[in-house]
Amino acid sequence: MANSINDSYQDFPILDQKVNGERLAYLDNAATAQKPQQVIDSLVHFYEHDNANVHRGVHTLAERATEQYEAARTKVQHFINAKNHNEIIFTKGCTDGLNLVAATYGEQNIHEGDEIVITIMEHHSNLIPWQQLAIKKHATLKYIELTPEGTLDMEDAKRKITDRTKIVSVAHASNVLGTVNPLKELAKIAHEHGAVIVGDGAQSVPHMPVDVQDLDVDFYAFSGHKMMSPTGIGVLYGKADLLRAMPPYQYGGEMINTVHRDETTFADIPFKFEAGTQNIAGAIALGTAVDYLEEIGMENVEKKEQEIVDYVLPKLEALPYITVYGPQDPAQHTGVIAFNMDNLHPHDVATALDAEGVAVRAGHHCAQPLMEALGVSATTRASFYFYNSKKDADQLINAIKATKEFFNGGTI
Amino acid sequence: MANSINDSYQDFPILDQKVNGERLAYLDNAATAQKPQQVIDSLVHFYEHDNANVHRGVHTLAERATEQYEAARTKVQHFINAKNHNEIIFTKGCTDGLNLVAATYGEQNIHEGDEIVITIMEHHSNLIPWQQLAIKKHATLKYIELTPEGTLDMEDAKRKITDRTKIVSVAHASNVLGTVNPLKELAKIAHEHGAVIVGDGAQSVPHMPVDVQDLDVDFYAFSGHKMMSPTGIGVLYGKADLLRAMPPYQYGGEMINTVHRDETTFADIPFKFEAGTQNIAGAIALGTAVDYLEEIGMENVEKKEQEIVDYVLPKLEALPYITVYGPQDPAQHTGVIAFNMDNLHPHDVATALDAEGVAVRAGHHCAQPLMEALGVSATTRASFYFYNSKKDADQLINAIKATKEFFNGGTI
Amino acid sequence: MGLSKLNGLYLDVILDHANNPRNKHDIPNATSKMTIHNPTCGDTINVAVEVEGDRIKNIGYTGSGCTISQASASMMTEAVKGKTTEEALDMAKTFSDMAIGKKHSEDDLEKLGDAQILTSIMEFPARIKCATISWWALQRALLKKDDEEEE
Amino acid sequence: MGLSKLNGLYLDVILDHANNPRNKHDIPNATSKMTIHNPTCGDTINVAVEVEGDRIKNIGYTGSGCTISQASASMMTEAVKGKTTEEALDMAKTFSDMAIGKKHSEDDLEKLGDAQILTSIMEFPARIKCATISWWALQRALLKKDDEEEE
Ligand SMILES: Cc1ncc(COP(=O)(O)O)c(C=O)c1O
Ligand SMILES: Cc1ncc(COP(=O)(O)O)c(C=O)c1O
Repeated sequence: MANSINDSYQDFPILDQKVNGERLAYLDNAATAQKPQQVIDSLVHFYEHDNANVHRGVHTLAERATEQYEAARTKVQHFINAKNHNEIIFTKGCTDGLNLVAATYGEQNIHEGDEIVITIMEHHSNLIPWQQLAIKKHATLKYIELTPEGTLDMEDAKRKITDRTKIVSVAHASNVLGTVNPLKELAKIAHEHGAVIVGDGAQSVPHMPVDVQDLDVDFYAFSGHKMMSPTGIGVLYGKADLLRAMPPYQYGGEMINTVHRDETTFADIPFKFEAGTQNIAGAIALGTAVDYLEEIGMENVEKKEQEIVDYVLPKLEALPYITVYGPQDPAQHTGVIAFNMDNLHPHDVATALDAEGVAVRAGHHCAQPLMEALGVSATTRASFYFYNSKKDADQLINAIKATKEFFNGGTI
Repeated sequence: MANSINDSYQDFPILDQKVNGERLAYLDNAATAQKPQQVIDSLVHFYEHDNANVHRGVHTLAERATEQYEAARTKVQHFINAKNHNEIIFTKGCTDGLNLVAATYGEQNIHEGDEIVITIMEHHSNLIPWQQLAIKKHATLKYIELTPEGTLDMEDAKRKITDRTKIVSVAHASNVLGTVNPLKELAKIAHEHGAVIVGDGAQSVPHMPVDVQDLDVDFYAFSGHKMMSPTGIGVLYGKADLLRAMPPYQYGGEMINTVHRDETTFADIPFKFEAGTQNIAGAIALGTAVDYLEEIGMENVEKKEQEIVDYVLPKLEALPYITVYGPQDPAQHTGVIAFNMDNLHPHDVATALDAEGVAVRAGHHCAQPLMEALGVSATTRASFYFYNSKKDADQLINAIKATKEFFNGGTI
Repeated sequence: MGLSKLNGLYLDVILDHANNPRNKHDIPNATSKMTIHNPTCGDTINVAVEVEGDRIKNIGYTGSGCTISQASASMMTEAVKGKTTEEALDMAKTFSDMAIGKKHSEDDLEKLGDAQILTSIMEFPARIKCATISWWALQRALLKKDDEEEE
Repeated sequence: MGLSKLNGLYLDVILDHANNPRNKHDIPNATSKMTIHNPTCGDTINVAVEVEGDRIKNIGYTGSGCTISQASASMMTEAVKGKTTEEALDMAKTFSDMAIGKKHSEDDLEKLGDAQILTSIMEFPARIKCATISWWALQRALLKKDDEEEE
């Protein structure tokens, strides 16, 4: 492992390459994070020494695999401070976890006339499941709106969450605006009205200390791949009593107690929600990523990202042709920065930045209702992780200036 | 790659180890297969050079990742001879794919009084989804029974599949009995009655040539991890017109066309069924496993496994204290062999074999109704793959003999 | 390399079409319309054609999008106006074939007029969709059955 | 190593209990019963206890399973018969703690009687469940509330 957080980029082999002849500045971390050597090695080690299916096996490899898989569960438990390891369900990713809650808890508890409250800044993965559930159940879907500063309007939250509200589901951190939502406060409001609260941790768990007991969320979902783990693994946290009362989501191997021709009894949590062969190696490698993050310390990850934002955001805002969305104050801004350049289309901006080695994303970022609310059809988004440096920030700023110059001939 | 199928074990680093001081004979391939160096390298290469999220990205890494991900889809398409690449949906595994069909096509098309027909040899993953659907919809679940020889009773199939039948779902190959079911014939019968047929390919796709158009199945699901790919990736094949008519399974990023506050339109297939970030590296590595299998040739895989069965099954059947389940004729038997040893419990057998370096599985193999039909509570199962050899077979036979001797003191 | 790589993409003629789009307006007497979304970026293109006999008498497009999609739409409308629907469909096929890397004869390419210049898009795989979306909308508009829903 | 590794597991006393199980029968006057499935293997264990005052007057088990689970159930019934429920729960805790690797005092272990020999199971992690399932059933039977469903 690197000596300090400032040379942590050395742990990431992919960062040491040129694209289009230029040094790679990977600033698409909100889409997916890169993987340190340790995580890659963890996968390789598993497949070269211990690969077997878990739980069902008596033989040595099966036992090793089972032990490592369950150890990963315990690591995740401690990482987000869940009360019990059986509250940690391995999923395919954040989307899978949110759909699980909507299709089980939601299906069971939402009835005609009930309300589901989300925010206008939700990612489609935390929006469409609730929207479709509301349509199906003749329930009402309500959106908490933004303040003019681009943060969540908590006054509006208090108006929207009522005694008819059964579920509140909110992104802990926005994947566009760079805001962190007051999830603990929202949980309190939701609970006062007898609703449960679901946290979408996709953009928070990788970037800041998260304590699900302190937040007092009922469910909390996130993805491994955004926190340096392999693709295809994620986590759903749920309070044990809620999980126990829910029907299973998928049916298959491992999640049963007994199966007869016409009836099945289901296993206890977490297994009830882990039907079929899981992403075993992915879960184990997620455990390795958790080890890596804990070694650095989540406070340090957060601090390092804040330093970069403090450095780059004012530079960006100083460019007269740049509009930054979300809070303008660096202290209120995570490493996710969405912006537009005059009337140049974000796709053209991203192609130009890529030519300069800078990887950013352009589009609606799976948040079309938010785009509508912001009055744009798309934005360019640069998103930083702790292994990025001021050098990456400088490269972004310089590439933006060069892009401006390149397109100056056209007035697009 | 190894020179011939007979030294293919050299491609599998995990096989070169001792457990409990003995050479490892890995005979738990029906649970999960081992991974060749090529597949492991494919994962490492992706994470060290090309890792990015797919589709949404304009930058170079995103483009590379997208291209490789879609190339993997095309490889799978050709591997099972689907008509179009958009009929290949990446899933988490076979269980995920079967649940998808039950929760979308099943949910939409099964009504009170309808019949769903499965077989008594189904894995829980192809049993409980249909059982629970039938319970929910007040439909009838019917089981096709076995012949005394341990094969599917086709006369019974013709009786059970009627004009009320809407869905027939059948394992292409059994994970316990080692039988291959006449899926093409069953598809014909199902279609004559206006039903769709779902094939569970978990134990067939890794082991024999499969042509979904020739079989004329409507849906077909299988897992990557049983065919040497990483855990957490699988495939659902579906005929395009059926897939198009089905509602989505999960909601989230990537599977949409437009999203508004109160309404969403969905993308075309296959994306409609791939919500959220998929197991990108897993899919790409599955493509590599397909390359590997095609290089060997599926006919050769099948032939090699048949050779091992021809060799080991008679030896096993010759032991007076061994009962083999399923067909006794090697020609009718895949590389999956379930057996019991007198009144020694399978768990004790598996522990003893493990002490001799032989990895087998003991239990109900996620097929409790089949166990009930066979009149046992559990069996021991040895399952071979093409990289196994007669040496592994000999080690199994010798370990069984030693186990018999070891427990001879007890009369258990 | 850097931005110089882009010189082959953002050619003067492309920038000209993007800045001064041709036929960017609705068609009052349209016989067929098609709206297509590019879900990658949220962009939308609406193509409206007025077919008389077997000939495209008038064509226009509206919508928003990047330089490439706007320029491509503009070039497309110029290229097919006055052509028979069959000719237009051939051109659309040539264009989308090129976009997936299939080769076509010089003759076929010539027929595309200005639009052939967008074959430079092949170097930028992530942007191919931007260039093809308007041709795709044209194709769908011309092939649309009367009872088909607009997307 | 091979099968010799198993000598520490399949000790004579264990094989004896498996072959000649003690208390393997139903209890007519049971005050509490509990059935537990081991979903790994499909095995089932039913434990029935007759508690009088605070003491386990009688205990029996039925069900099928492997050598280890049968021997463990047999040893468990011998170990707790005549003990107070509190003592029995303590013993169950000692046993299941050991199974997850927690240490206990020599004194605690002594109390388990024959059953302590099954601590050799720690070397065979895949079989720990087989050894603990009957202790777990005992625990659940003793702690069961009257209205709780049998599993
Ligand atoms: C016949 C059969 N069907 C379905 C499955 C389920 O596969 P998975 O656990 O990979 O989802 C298996 C494997 O266990 C199987 O053998
Ligand atoms: C806020 C937020 N929620 C949910 C998701 C969905 O995550 P995944 O695509 O890994 O399922 C994302 C990532 O795209 C996100 O940024």
